[in-house]
Amino acid sequence: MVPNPQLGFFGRDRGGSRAVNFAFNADQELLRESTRRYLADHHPLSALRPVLEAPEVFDRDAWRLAAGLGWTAMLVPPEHDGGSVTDQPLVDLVVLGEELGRVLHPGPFVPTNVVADAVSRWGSDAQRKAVLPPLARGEQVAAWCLTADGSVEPGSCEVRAERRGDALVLEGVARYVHGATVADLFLVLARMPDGLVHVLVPATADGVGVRLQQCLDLTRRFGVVTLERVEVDAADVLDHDAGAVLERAVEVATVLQAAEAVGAADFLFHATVAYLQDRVQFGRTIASFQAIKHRVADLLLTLEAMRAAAHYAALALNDRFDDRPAAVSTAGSYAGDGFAFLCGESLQLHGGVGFTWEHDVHLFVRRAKTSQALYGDPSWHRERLCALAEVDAAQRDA
Amino acid sequence: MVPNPQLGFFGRDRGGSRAVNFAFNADQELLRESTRRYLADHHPLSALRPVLEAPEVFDRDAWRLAAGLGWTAMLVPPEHDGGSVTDQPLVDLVVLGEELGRVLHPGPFVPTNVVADAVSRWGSDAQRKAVLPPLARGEQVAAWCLTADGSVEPGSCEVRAERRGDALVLEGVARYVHGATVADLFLVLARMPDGLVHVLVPATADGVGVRLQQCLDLTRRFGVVTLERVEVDAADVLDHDAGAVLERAVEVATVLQAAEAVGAADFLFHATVAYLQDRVQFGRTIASFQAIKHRVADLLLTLEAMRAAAHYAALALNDRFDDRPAAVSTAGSYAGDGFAFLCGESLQLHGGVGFTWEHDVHLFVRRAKTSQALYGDPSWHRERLCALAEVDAAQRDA
Amino acid sequence: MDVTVPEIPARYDGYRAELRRFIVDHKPTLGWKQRSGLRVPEEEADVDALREWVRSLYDAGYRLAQFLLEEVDEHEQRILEQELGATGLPFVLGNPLVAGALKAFGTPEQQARHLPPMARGDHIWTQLFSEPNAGSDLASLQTRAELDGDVYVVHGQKVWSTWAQWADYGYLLARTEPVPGPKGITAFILDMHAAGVDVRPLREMTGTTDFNEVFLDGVRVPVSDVIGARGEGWKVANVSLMTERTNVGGGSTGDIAAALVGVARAHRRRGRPAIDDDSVRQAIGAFSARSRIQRALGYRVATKAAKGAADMWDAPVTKIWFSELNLEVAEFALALQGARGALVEGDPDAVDDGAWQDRFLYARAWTIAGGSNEIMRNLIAERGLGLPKERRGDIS
Amino acid sequence: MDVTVPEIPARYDGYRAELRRFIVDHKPTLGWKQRSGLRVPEEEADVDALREWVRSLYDAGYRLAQFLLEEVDEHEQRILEQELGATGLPFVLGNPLVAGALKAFGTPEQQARHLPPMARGDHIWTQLFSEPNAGSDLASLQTRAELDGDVYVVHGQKVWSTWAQWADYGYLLARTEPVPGPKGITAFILDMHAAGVDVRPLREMTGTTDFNEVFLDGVRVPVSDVIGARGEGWKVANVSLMTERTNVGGGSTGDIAAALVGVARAHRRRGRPAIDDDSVRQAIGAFSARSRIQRALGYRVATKAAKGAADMWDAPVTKIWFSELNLEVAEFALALQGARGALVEGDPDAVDDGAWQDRFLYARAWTIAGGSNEIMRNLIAERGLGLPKERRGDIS
Repeated sequence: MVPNPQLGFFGRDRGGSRAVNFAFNADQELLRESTRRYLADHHPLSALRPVLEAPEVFDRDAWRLAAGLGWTAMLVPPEHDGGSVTDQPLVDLVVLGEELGRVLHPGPFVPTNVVADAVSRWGSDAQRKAVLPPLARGEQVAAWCLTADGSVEPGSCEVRAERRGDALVLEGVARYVHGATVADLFLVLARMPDGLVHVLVPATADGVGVRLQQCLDLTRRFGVVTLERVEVDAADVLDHDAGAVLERAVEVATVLQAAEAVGAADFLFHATVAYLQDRVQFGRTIASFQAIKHRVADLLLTLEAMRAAAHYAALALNDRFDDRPAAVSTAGSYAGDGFAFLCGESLQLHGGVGFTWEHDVHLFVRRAKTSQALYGDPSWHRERLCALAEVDAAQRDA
Repeated sequence: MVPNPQLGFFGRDRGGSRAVNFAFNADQELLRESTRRYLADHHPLSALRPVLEAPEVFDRDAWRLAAGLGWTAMLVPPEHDGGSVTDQPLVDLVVLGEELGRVLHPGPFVPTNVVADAVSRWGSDAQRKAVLPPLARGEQVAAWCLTADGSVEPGSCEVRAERRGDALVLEGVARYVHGATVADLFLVLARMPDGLVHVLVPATADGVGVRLQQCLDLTRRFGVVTLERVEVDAADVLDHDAGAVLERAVEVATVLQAAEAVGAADFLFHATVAYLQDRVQFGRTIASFQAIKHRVADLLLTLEAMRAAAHYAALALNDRFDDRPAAVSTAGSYAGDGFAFLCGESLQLHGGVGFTWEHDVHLFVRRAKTSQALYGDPSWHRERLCALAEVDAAQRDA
Repeated sequence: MDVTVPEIPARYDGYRAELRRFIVDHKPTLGWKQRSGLRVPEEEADVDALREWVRSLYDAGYRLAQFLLEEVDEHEQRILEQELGATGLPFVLGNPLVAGALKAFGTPEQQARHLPPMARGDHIWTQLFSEPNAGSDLASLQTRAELDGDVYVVHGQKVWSTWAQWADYGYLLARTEPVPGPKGITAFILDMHAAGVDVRPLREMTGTTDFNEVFLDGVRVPVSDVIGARGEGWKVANVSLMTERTNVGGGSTGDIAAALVGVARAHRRRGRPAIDDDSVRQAIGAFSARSRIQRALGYRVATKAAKGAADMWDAPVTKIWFSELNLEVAEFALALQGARGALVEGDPDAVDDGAWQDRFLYARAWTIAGGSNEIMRNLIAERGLGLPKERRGDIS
Repeated sequence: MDVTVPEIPARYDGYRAELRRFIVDHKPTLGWKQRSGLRVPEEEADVDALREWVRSLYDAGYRLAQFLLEEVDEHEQRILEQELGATGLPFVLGNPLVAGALKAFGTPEQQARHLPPMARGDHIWTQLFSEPNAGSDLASLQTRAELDGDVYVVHGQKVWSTWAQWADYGYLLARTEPVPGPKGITAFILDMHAAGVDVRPLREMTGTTDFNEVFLDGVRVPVSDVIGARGEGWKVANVSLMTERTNVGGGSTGDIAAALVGVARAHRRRGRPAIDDDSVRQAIGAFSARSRIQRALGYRVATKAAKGAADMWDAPVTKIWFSELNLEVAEFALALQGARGALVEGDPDAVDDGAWQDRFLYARAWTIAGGSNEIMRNLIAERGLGLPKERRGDIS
């Protein structure tokens, strides 16, 4: 008994524990509370039921009202109508993401914030002035055209851009674009002869076509965006290294998606535990069966791990910690798989009732499976973690 | 309820089930019984206790007595003192392997049979006459010098052979050679300028050195065999395609090792269940806790799967089924991991008592971890299965 | 040890050729899309076309052994299964589990009255077993059948009844004695067209409607429609349940590895064909092993059954093995497809028109239904290995 | 949200430099091989050398907060932990869990009598908790302590006592009241040199001897050596047990991914460096994530504890997370090494002289000890989430 790794030969690596304050602050908790209340009143999961199979699930007016509370303003500077709750906008956004995740909110929270962030950081004055205020105020919606196969591999970018005088002509396709059908603005990754660029393309531009995709996820809408000889101004290009823009965008999206997964998983976990305590078989609640209890314990373990990973990633990304890339990919690899695991277990534990269309658990299953493939799937993040570990190993050897 | 895959749209692929007779026959069952009785009387696991840490664990006289009952004769033709119980010698050997596995028998059952098989199939008359009778009768022991890293990769063969007139000069090293310290004869994989060869090398040849390895497995002994300018007769080479010899040897070893794993796992499974039914905590046997019961169910599932895989592989190898390579690698990949999983779970379920040196469970854990790395580790077999699936896919497309 | 299927003698070539011609001539065209699992048509026209198809087979003498009392020619039966299986069409309508119950426990009259029309597709059957509060704990079912002269009057609610929306008869379990647990249960033949039977199709997470709720309100069942003896319904049902589990455990994953190779070739992972990724190859290798083990387990179980040496855990083991493998295969196939894995039936870019996605969603039918895998693990431990039983009740 | 460790001000540079010099001057040379986990020397000479080392630290003023009642300088304490941790030598001898119990429940005299010599290495402690029939079910312990005037007379048998073979004092749980369960338990300070104490070292599957059986035959313990009140031992012990689990959960796997990269580079898989195999890379990536999550979980748990918002499941969650990760890492490292993974300490070809193999074997100490992970899962579900408790007894 008592083999204590901390007092034995393992070095202890949380020597700073006395200085840890790894929790949301009071303002962020307030943000959580008010957001949860707002969503319960205006966007409960049940409100999506009638539109699950409708071509559109997004309500522009509702979005304007809600996003106006700051959902897409956190990463935008005050002079463009932005502003965050604390000086840790990405941490604030994680609070929002969790709450939106709990109700499987359909809105383009992730892509709009990704685009707002990119323009805030690297946009020209003109771009910032034109793009940011309506996004921050929720009046407009942005979508992110990444690749043709939904991966984050630059090699999968199938939009070509060519310069024609002051104009840029875009041709190609991007798929799995969340919010494509309602977006006012696209941030498009495109390939020029000399490298990648990010271009801002208004949805109204000639030659832009959008086709709704039939998706496993019934609570979001994705689309294929086709660009046929779409002409934009050369000034619509983001003037910054495309690799850096892409990395940042993927990292922001990963963290926000992880937050959404944590929120959804938290909701589903507690709903599942409540069901188990309610459902009686063999004259007992099924929560009283030890095999079920141990699986519930494993779900809590999964949830706690997802939460720790997502929160640390947000902090590391916001505060630019040295271990930021690894922290983000920890969340990206674990949260996606953890969420899917938890949903599958919840479905199984619900038994027959969970298998019905009317029960909500499949909406979570569908969301989880879809999210797993977006913004760098877990295997992409694990590969990144391994590459980072190689760097660590090299430094250790040096 | 009742979604029946057999009656739905899945084709049913065991259409021959009415003709299946997938069980050992009466002679093989008799062999099992007599072997089990013999081992219980002469080779109980407890007999190994005093020599667990001794440099040698093998008793040559005991081996001669026991192997003389046919343990190494099954793959040898009758004219060389061999003979099997049925016309399915590899199936007979699986019965033996399982029984030897139950007691974690230290003897070089696998390598001696591999060498006997290779010489029986591809040896010259002279080789067969010289080698087979003493092996079959248990008077001599053979070991198999495969590679320098214990893998089955030809690229890891570090014994070089050069022709000098009628002689062959061998130089190099092979490691993880089971029975090296007691072998009378080595089958050595060696690299000639024009390809691989298999050479029979007497342990007494000048320049042959053996060093005992310190191994996790306490119930077998492995050694490093060094060959320093060892000169053998060119007639000691097996005159057959070395790739085919190697493949056959790996397949025979894989099946026999899988059988040993099945036997050991079967013993440990039942011992574990008995312990759980005996041990009382919280006023109940721990076997009465449902979380434990479900884990026991998973162990049975693992055991049944290991058994089905090993038996089918033996049959497929013996009867030269079309799916022989995949059948063998199914056993090779699953039995190794399954055995290790079962041992780990058994250890955990035994709690503190299983952690003691005096309890036998660690002997199984050690055996399993060691076997996992030999004769093609599970990842090697999985890669082989994938390559075979690619061939299937190509045929299906054609 | 032998798993060789005896060769079908050449003299059966004619039988096979004739059957093939027959199939070409009679195979119906359906509006219904074929999906994984035992699925149910949504349109009456498709049901009628399927009835016609099954009837034509029966009338032409192509009859399934499971509905026949007489011995059949083994080779003809195998050819029949092979060729009909290859059509991808169902050749049994509804849930035929009652056939085994009638053969084992039914009266000669019941057999004569029900087996041929079932075989002919004239009678479609459903099962009326599960209830909203009796799923895993089937023995606690509450549907009552009260004797009133020479009829039983049935009140209650059933769920998870496959094909009930098209069924003519139901294989019903109801409580005839006012005692809790298995002792009071009786098995019945129920006329689904009788007064008081109300079928409400249930839509599943797959988006399809393969199951139903059935409300029974004063349905009158003649005493002659009891299967076996009054109060012996649990025995009757358990034979059927074990058959069902064995059937699920016999589900095919035969060429799953090759199918996954196909998916892996068609998709890229980190800039290369996924089939070149070792982690993908390792996973395909592992699935190949598991699907081959499934077949070998089937050989073992079939042999043991034939020798009368079956273990109580055989059916649960194969049921768990198949259903978890099937689920994980689907999950892996979706992961291989990357974002495309999120596209379903109807999207032009979906892989195989969403068949993998349907397989993923429907996979839970097999891990949950027919006794959930949790119940299977209990059965293995308690009834198979004799470990102490869970208590009923007492813990809230 | 903040996990920044406040920088140590420059004025402490002198303290650190001095400490480093001190370490160079006083670090003992041991015959004892360093292995994973809290291991115990086999030779008395090593124990003496370690005592000397701890004593010299104490006497020089390098003292650990866990043994002190007064406030300490936080920066000095961190430097102390960092620099002493880097030596790889233990700076606490035996099992110091009793320190927390004495601080929380001990009398001022007990604290004064025991804390300083424990800190100084003069007193080595062991714990006398588990019994052969009270492992997971610790509350069922049977060792009796019967009051006889002003001493308790103790009879019983303990097991899994770390360092007991070298210990001067034992932290004992024994039953003072003839009632079953936790109510009758009292915590004691036991003089290990007293008459009637018989220590028998227990060899573990690792081949090392890190635990002991302790037989207590009429050992006399003064009433003044009760910790806390009579009959409150369960409360005292539970604080210690939770500390222990938190400690295990705080075990370091910090640079595990880099270490695995090292192993993967040094070994080949199917003819290539293993690090080039995607399945290896995926596994290393996953281990990296899990070890980073372990650290983040530690931050969360520490923050919650500091805010008085700890959940009952915090310690069990981190204990499970660490111990299962640690085990799987070791298994994976062995697999990476191929056949070489089977070589242990003493073989010239063993990787890192068998450190990974020792880690693999010893890993079970953490999945089993300190409350097995099965008990941890019970605690999470029952005490953490409020699910119904397992019954004691009644099921055989």
